[in-house]
Amino acid sequence: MTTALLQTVKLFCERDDRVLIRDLDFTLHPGEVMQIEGPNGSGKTTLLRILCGLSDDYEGDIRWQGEARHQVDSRFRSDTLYFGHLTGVKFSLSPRENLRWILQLKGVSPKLAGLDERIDQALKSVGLHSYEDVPVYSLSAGQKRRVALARLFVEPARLWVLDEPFTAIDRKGVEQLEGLIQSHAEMGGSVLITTHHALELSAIRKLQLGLGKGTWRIH
Amino acid sequence: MNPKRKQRLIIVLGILVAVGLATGLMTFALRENINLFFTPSEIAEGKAPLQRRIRVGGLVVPGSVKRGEDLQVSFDLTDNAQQITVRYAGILPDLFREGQGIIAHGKLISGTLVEADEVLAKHDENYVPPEVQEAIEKAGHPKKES
Amino acid sequence: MADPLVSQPVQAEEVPSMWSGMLAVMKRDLLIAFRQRSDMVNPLFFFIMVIALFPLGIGPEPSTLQKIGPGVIWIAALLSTLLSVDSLFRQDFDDGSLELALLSPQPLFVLAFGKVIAHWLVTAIPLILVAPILSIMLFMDGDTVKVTLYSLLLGTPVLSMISAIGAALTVGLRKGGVLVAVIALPLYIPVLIFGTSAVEAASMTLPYAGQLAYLAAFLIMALTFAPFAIGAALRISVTSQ
Amino acid sequence: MFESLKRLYHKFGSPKYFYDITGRMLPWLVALSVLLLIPGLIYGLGFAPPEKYQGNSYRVIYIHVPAASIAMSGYMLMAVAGVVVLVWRMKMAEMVAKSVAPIGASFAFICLVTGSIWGKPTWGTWWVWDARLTSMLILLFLYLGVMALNAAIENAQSAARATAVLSIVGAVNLPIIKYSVEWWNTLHQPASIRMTSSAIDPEMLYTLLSCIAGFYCLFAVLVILSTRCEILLREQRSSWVKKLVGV
Repeated sequence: MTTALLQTVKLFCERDDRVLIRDLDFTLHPGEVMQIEGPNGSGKTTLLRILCGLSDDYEGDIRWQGEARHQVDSRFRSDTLYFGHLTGVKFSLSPRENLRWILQLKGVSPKLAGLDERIDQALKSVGLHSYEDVPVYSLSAGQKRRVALARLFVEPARLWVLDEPFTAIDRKGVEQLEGLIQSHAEMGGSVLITTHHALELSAIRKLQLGLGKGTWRIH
Repeated sequence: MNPKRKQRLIIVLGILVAVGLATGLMTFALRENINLFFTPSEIAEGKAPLQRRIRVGGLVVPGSVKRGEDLQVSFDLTDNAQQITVRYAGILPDLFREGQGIIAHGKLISGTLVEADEVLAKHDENYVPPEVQEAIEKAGHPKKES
Repeated sequence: MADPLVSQPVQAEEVPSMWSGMLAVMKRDLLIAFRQRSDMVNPLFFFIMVIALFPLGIGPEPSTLQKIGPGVIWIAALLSTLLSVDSLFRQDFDDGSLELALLSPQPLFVLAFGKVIAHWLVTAIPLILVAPILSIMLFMDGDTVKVTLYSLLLGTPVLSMISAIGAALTVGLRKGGVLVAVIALPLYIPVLIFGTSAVEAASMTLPYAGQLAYLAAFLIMALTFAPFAIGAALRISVTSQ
Repeated sequence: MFESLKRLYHKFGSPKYFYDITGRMLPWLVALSVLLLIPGLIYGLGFAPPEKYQGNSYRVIYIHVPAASIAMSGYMLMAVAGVVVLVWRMKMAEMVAKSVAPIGASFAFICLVTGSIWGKPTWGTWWVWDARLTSMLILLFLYLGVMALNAAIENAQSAARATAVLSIVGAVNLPIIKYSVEWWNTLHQPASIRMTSSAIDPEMLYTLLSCIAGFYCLFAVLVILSTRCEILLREQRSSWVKKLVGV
């Protein structure tokens, strides 16, 4: 029995006088992938933002490895990767500079041996080979998205929180990303993901959010 | 020591040092005469700049108020050590009277002659404005009890 | 070589040093500023133009200009800080890097501090460098020019810090610009008073160390406490959208 | 002692309790402010002895001084409520802080207007850039900034948190602003506003004290009324409010 990575206890959230989530109890163990589903407006993004700490408009408890999350905040954050609608990619910087900065923010020392090679390798993995040094604004929308996705290859985090990661990604990219999620889970990482895409993963649980009454179902 | 706690300690120490430094600078600054307030003694000693808007504070010397034409008025100011003359054209405040502590704003024309463009009096007889009081004490005279 | 399609995270430090976090933000912002030079140049032009307008509006008599010079330079510096600060967090907010900063293990005030310092270097330093020339154009002389420089050097970081609080509070709002001014301007007053007064004192060949000491004290206090307020404000703005 | 304080704190943190208890306090407070204010003002404006030098113009003091004092303490109250909002996330403090801002600003405005009415006969001008007047003006600006920020943010909770940060920053700066302005222009003497017991006639003093206390009660009444409105608005879907308004 492994300890739960992330756990919610009686999570309650309302937005603009509308209950989005009522009494949500779920546990995410290492190695698990949880897909959050629901119609538009059911609060998928809100739930992800609450879970990764971008919103504190909720009631109830969130636990990280058995401890209250707000008490181990900095540990939680160094072990979580959030990939949202906004990617945080700076258009006037190159992909390499962007990744370097995001990693530094995460606490990776800029002097780490072989850091640049690892970044280049990650960029190569997302198909940005030979684009490492051009400014991001000259890339296509899909490529811009891929700069951010390259984080998944190098950023140290056990929990991935991915909000619609497949937006603007071509089919080959989607397959690759699925493989990446699968291998992350196999190595003991956990993933929370929202997508309208039918994921073809071996072990996946689904959290279905209802619209309007805060209902939910895990299967 | 665990690194998290060490960081916190550094922050707290940093704040303490900063507050100390700021206090030090403040105390230094408070000792400087930065508001261009001069006493009659200082003016007599030639410490005040000529032709600049300065502040002068003191007590109006009884019997020294001379009124001229067109609201022209001149009077002497003292800190009980030295006297200077203030010239002013305009309506004096209601509370202006001889023996009163006042603050005049104006330029030092020459030696001990101040051309004021503003004269302000205090409101209450028992009260001497702190600057005036300080000036009088500086000149070696304790506050007069009325 | 390992399979390139598998995540191979690099090693992060367990407790990342705040210093390197701040430097990382600073370096990035400086790099961006040098690539988008208009952010840097516009406040400077604004500063120069505002000052150049005064002789046109008031008249070119040297004695008048000399008298209002310190005030004019300071108010122009204040307005140009206000003008440039609106974009300080807005870009980061719009592209999501503020979210990343919030989720980083680094405390937010450290990152905010780095950002404000970079912003000051980029917008205020050029302004301070041209201030002596402008003050000569306003017929100020000798010591006055020097003290103008000192007072701006001590005062503008305080202005940056204060306006950053306003910018952080309004970053999520559509009409941030004017609101920042309404919020920040009253808080500028002490800096304005002591800044102009230092220059005025110097122009009268009076001691000005006192005023500069006050400015230095404000600077230290602002550097110490404003980052916490900026961090808290950013957190509120980001988490409440 | 600590436990009972904590209990009291939690009680006041509940909007329903606040609504109930202030509902019961309100008539008393209204009565108290009428009892203090009406005689105080009538006596002060009509019957108290004229001042030796200023004649009757000093009578403005009976409005001016209370207004100044309330404007200042109102801001402090707002900042303290801001701390409670940020540290303990208390909803009641959010509502109180929001209600205080416009009321405090009004008192600051009254203070400025009466000050200038007083300034005309005493100094010969409606407005002087005097330290006290200027710092009261800046206080009004600070209030306006807080109100503008509050109005600009739609979500009530984040508006409350943002204004909390701003009012705390303002409160920290207020002494610095006040000091620097005072240093900048020491035109008039503090004596005109600060009343030391020796400098003021007991008859005037008691009238003034009655006015101050009365205006404070009035301030409390206004804040409570406005907060109660805010409670009803924010809690409109809770069962107790529905029952109260009979839906």
